[in-house]
Amino acid sequence: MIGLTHYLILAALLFSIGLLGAIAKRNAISVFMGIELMLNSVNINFVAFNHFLHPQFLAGQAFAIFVIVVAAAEVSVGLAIILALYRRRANTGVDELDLLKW
Amino acid sequence: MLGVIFFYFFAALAVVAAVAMVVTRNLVHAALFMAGTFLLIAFLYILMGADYVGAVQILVYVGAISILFVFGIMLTKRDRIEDSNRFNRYGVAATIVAVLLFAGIVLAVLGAAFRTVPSDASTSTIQTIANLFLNEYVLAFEFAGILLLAALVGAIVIGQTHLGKARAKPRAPGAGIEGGKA
Amino acid sequence: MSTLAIILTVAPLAAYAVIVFFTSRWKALSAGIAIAATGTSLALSIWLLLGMIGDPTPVHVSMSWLSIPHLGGIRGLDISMGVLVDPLSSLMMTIVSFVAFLVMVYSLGYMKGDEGFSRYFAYLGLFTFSMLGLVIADNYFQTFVFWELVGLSSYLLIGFWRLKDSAAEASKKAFVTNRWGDFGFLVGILLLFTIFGTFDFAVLAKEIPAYEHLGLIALIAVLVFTGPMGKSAQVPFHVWLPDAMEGPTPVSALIHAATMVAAGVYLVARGFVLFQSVPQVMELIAWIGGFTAIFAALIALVQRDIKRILAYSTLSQLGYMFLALGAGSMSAGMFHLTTHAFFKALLFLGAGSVIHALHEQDIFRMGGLSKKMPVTTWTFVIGSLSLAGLFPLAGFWSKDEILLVALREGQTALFVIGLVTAFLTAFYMFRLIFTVFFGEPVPAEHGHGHQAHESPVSMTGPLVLLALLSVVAGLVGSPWWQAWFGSSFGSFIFFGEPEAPHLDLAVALPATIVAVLGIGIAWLVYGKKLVRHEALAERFRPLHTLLLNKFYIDEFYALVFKWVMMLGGRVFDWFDHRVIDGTFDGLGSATRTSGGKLRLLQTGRLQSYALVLFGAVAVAVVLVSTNLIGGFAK
Amino acid sequence: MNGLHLLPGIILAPFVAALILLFIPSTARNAIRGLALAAASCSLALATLAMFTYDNAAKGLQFVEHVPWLTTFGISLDLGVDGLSLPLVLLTAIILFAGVFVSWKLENRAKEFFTYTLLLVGGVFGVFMSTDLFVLFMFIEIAVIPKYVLISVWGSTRKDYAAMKYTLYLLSGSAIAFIGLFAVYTYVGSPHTGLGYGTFSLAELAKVNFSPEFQKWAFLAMLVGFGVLVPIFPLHRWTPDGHSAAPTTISMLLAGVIMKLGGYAIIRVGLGFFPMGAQYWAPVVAILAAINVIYIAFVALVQKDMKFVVANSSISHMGFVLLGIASMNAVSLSGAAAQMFAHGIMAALFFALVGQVYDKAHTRNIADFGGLAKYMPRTSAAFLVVGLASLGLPGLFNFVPEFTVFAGSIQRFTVITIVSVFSVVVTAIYVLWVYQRVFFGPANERWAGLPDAKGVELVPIVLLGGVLLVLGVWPGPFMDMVSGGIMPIVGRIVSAPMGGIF
Repeated sequence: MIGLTHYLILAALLFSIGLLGAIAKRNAISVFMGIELMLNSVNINFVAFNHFLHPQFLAGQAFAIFVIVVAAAEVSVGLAIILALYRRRANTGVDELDLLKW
Repeated sequence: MLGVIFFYFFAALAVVAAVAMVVTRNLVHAALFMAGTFLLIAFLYILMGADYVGAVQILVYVGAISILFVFGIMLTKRDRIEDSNRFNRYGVAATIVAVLLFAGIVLAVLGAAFRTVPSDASTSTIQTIANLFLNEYVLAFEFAGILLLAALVGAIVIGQTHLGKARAKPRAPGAGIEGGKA
Repeated sequence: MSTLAIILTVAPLAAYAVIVFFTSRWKALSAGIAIAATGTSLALSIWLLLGMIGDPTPVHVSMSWLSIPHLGGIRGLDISMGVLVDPLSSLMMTIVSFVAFLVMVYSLGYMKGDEGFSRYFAYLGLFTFSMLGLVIADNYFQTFVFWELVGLSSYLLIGFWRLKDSAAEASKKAFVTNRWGDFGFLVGILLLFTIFGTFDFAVLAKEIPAYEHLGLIALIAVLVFTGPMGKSAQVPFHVWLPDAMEGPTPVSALIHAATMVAAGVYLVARGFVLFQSVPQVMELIAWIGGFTAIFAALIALVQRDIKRILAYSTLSQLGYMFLALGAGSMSAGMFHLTTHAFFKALLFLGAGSVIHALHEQDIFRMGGLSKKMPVTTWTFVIGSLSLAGLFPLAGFWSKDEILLVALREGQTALFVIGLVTAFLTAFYMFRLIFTVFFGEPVPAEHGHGHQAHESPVSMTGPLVLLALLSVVAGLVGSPWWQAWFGSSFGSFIFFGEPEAPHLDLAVALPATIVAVLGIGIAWLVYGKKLVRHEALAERFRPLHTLLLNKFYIDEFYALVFKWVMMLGGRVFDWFDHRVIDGTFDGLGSATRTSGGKLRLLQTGRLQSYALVLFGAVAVAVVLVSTNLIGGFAK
Repeated sequence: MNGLHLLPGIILAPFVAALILLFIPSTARNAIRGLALAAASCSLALATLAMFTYDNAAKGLQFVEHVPWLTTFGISLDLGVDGLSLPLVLLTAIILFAGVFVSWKLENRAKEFFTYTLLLVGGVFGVFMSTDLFVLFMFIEIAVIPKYVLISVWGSTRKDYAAMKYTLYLLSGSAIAFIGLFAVYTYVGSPHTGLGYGTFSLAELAKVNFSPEFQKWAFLAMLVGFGVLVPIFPLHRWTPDGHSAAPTTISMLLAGVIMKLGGYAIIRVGLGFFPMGAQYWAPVVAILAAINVIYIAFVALVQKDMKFVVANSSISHMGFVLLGIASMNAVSLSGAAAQMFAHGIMAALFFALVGQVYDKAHTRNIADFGGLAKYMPRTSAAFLVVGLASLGLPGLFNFVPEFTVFAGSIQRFTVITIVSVFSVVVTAIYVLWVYQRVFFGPANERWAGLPDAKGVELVPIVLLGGVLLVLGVWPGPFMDMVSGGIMPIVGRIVSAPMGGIF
């Protein structure tokens, strides 16, 4: 039978993959994709915990929905930032954005 | 039994799609794999009885966000799209960190004893969630709305074309301290 | 009686305050105030002295000045300020106010026209106050307080001509040298307090003889004695006194001949029980006195500056007094102090008269003054004879007494030293007299003979008065006085048993002979000029040089000061700047440097931060989940 | 108990004046300094009144005020003074008053200057008056911080370095003292060891029996933390630079009161609550005190700048306070407490005079001077008075506490005390040497035009010099008050078991 552990491990795997994408990709959009994946894996956890530990009370699902809302907002603003950045520097490479160093 | 098969099927596909999203060198492909992953995750939600969350997942992530990403890619990338999604210098280190983190979480999860409660996944959750949103979480709900509005306005303002141009204009001499630094 | 003592002490202070704050603009008025105040002191102290002669019971009052209760096993501090009028203090305050009064009168003439005239009289008032306060003190603490104030007035007066480098230097030297002595004095009275819990002379006089740890008492006695050694300029603290002659001459007469330098003698007499309880300490005092006596007399032989000769003579005579005290006779020491105060003040004032006339201090650029300044000359001669100890002048009786004591106590070596010193004293005084007052006047282009004139009455008056006293003051300590009145100096001021004076020919005869011999040789060399003194100097060149340079002790001290004190300062300063500052500044720059290096971690690249962040999270998760540092897993 | 509410008046006067100053245009110089003077006068008048209305027979805390503040943490704005703190309050008021006159002619940003100065002084008042440990600490910080600005804006000679050095030293000290503070709070709050509820009230803390081991470390924290303020060797190096760089008024406050905060806090908190810990560290403190006294006196001997001499002499003199603290008996502690007052007055006057010379001659290099007594007789006389006070001449107040400290400490640390007494010689040498080279000797024509002290410049001289003289002649009542304030602390020490490191 599929239990909580399966879902948690799956979420962990997706989270790690998303993390790899967020850290190790050059393109800002790609970094964003990684972050979205991480958010999604968290959502899996929310739903899974909700489903397996407190099926009567759907707080976990509600939170997942909130996360989705926030993620949507974040993506819209983030992509706008990337666009603005691109206009200024004609590039979307994250590793060249180091004005805040030292 | 069917649930088990479905789970492994969707989970495996989701992992494969996720890995493909990270490793592919084409940004457009990555976006497609991402959409796929989101879709598979939506199925998993439904598998857990979270039908409403799954629906929202499909609507928002697969429908809206993925499209936004594709637009973003189209609006920014001008050179060769086949080589648009490369790893940076942290590839190896990030892999190690990711594996380590995964291992740690797996260890933690396996070491934990959860007191699971059996449940039937057949009933609809929409009504319960609606009650939650309009009663207990009404404040958060409203704030979420405001946040969305703010994000909308923010995205429009940031994304305006003339904003970038205005900032790019040279400043009047001696008009400020950052002027000389940038 | 105690009220009178307080009034007579405070009067000069009042004069000081009035002059400094109100009348310094009007010179004559300021001088008048000071003289009036001191005159009051003089009159009252004579009144007290007469009262004491009539009824020698000590009068002692005191009031609490500062008190801190004791708690736990520690002594509380209880300091009182008091007045002790007894024969010793009444005599001393008479001497002080008398000489101070005469010096002030004399200064009217001597300091005429000086721009600091009012300031001068103010300082004299301050000095007189401090000295009288020291005299009436009934405890060591009070003594120390006024001891320091006396040092201050001395500092101010030596440095009176403060724009002169040498005067400024001399005043500082005097104060600092005295401080070395005071350091010992202070530690001594602190230890006394630790043991006995009081500073009071009367209480200590009862308790010290009963105290069993003689070694500790000896230590304290020696420490306390360093105070008198400094103030009375005994070897090795003698270096300041000759330099102190930079002050106005009347000041030298008052402070550095008659009164302040005698304060050391007075203190030893006051605290006699402390010293007397340890024979070894008495021995030490006697030997220090004896050594200083002959040591200073030797230096005086070759000095050319008239005031310096007198200064070394003062040192020598102070040595005599300590010799007497150390030999165990308080009477003899105090007696010599008294007579010395008169004739040495006389000599200094006489020298001042000469300096006033000639504006010159080198005796070999003077000569033949006897015609032009008869009063000065003859009073000076009387003073010198008294100092040389010629019968029946004052100096004879007191010096005789000291030699007698030395012999009686079996200190033959000290007796011989005393005799030799007496010879040297006679010689150097008459060397001075024959050179300055007799012989032919030095030609005008070298000296100032043509300007020489007798000083005004305000100056000669005190000279005559002092000369008179230099002749007769010794009588109070003579066997004759004892015979006439049934009592004498020794039965008025004594420690233990009253001492009756007697004339021992075995002492008086040799003493007179060596004095006459000294005068004679001086006459042969400097009066008759049988031998040219330059030739003598040439003959004994190394010795002469050594003496002329005062045994090089000043140079030695200067060297020690430079190499020990200043070097110490420099080393510590270096330590402060290099080691301590170096350490803390080093910490600072280490922080700064490491910060400078560490900030390179701030690459500005978001992903490197994320990498480190999640790396840390991953490690933490692994650690927690494997229970490596404790966690929830079973 | 006294019904007069004097303390809030004393402490609020500078704070309120600082607040009002913010609303005065910076061009209104007369209004600015008039207001500062009014605040200073108000504090001085009230402090003097408190001094004379303090019931010396009843002793103990008087003029008590209680305002609950952060009751959750057991913190309240408790004010009160006893024989230990009241003289220091008066000292602060006197120096502020004199300091306002010293800066009377200041033109450069006078408004900000007086604002910061008043803020600082208000903090100092707070330290001396508060009977709540937390508030006491808080006021120390209030007093310390404005000084950074005051030195770095209005200072001279390496002012940036000095300001930074001062601030870092003092804040490091505070950090260490704060560790002690929180340790105490935790200890008291624990039901096993303390009262079971957290409090900072000094009266409540006095009920707690701190264990010997705890006392040992708590006292060390207080000693090191507040020792920086005193300053204690080897944490003293901020002093010469800080004093020399600060403008005159600030040097006066720095040497006059800021250094006293350390001594006061060590006595009040360190000795008051951790007598056993103090006993344990006493030999160390005594040795450091002797080093302070002698070592720094030697350092002062070779300084070339007048202000450095005076600054070093301040460290040397504060060594007597430490010696008194180390000896821990009624006599030595009364001496230490009185020495803080005496040295405060003396150092303030010293700096005021050096400042006068510097303002006119624009140099403090000793070698440049000579014969100033001819042109500045009043300044020179005042300089002599304060110099003599510094070398411990009887008749001026400084002698009394020094002697008292010696009389107390020689009963416990005989050899160390004797070594410290030797400073009377070294101090005499450097003070008189400086005096001789600056004021005596052939008059240097270069200074012929220098005006003598007159007008407002005489105020600090007369006020501070007068205090030194009056108390020097008649110290009895003052010392009674101080020893009355010390006695409860000594009582706690006496009832604690004896024993030191050695």
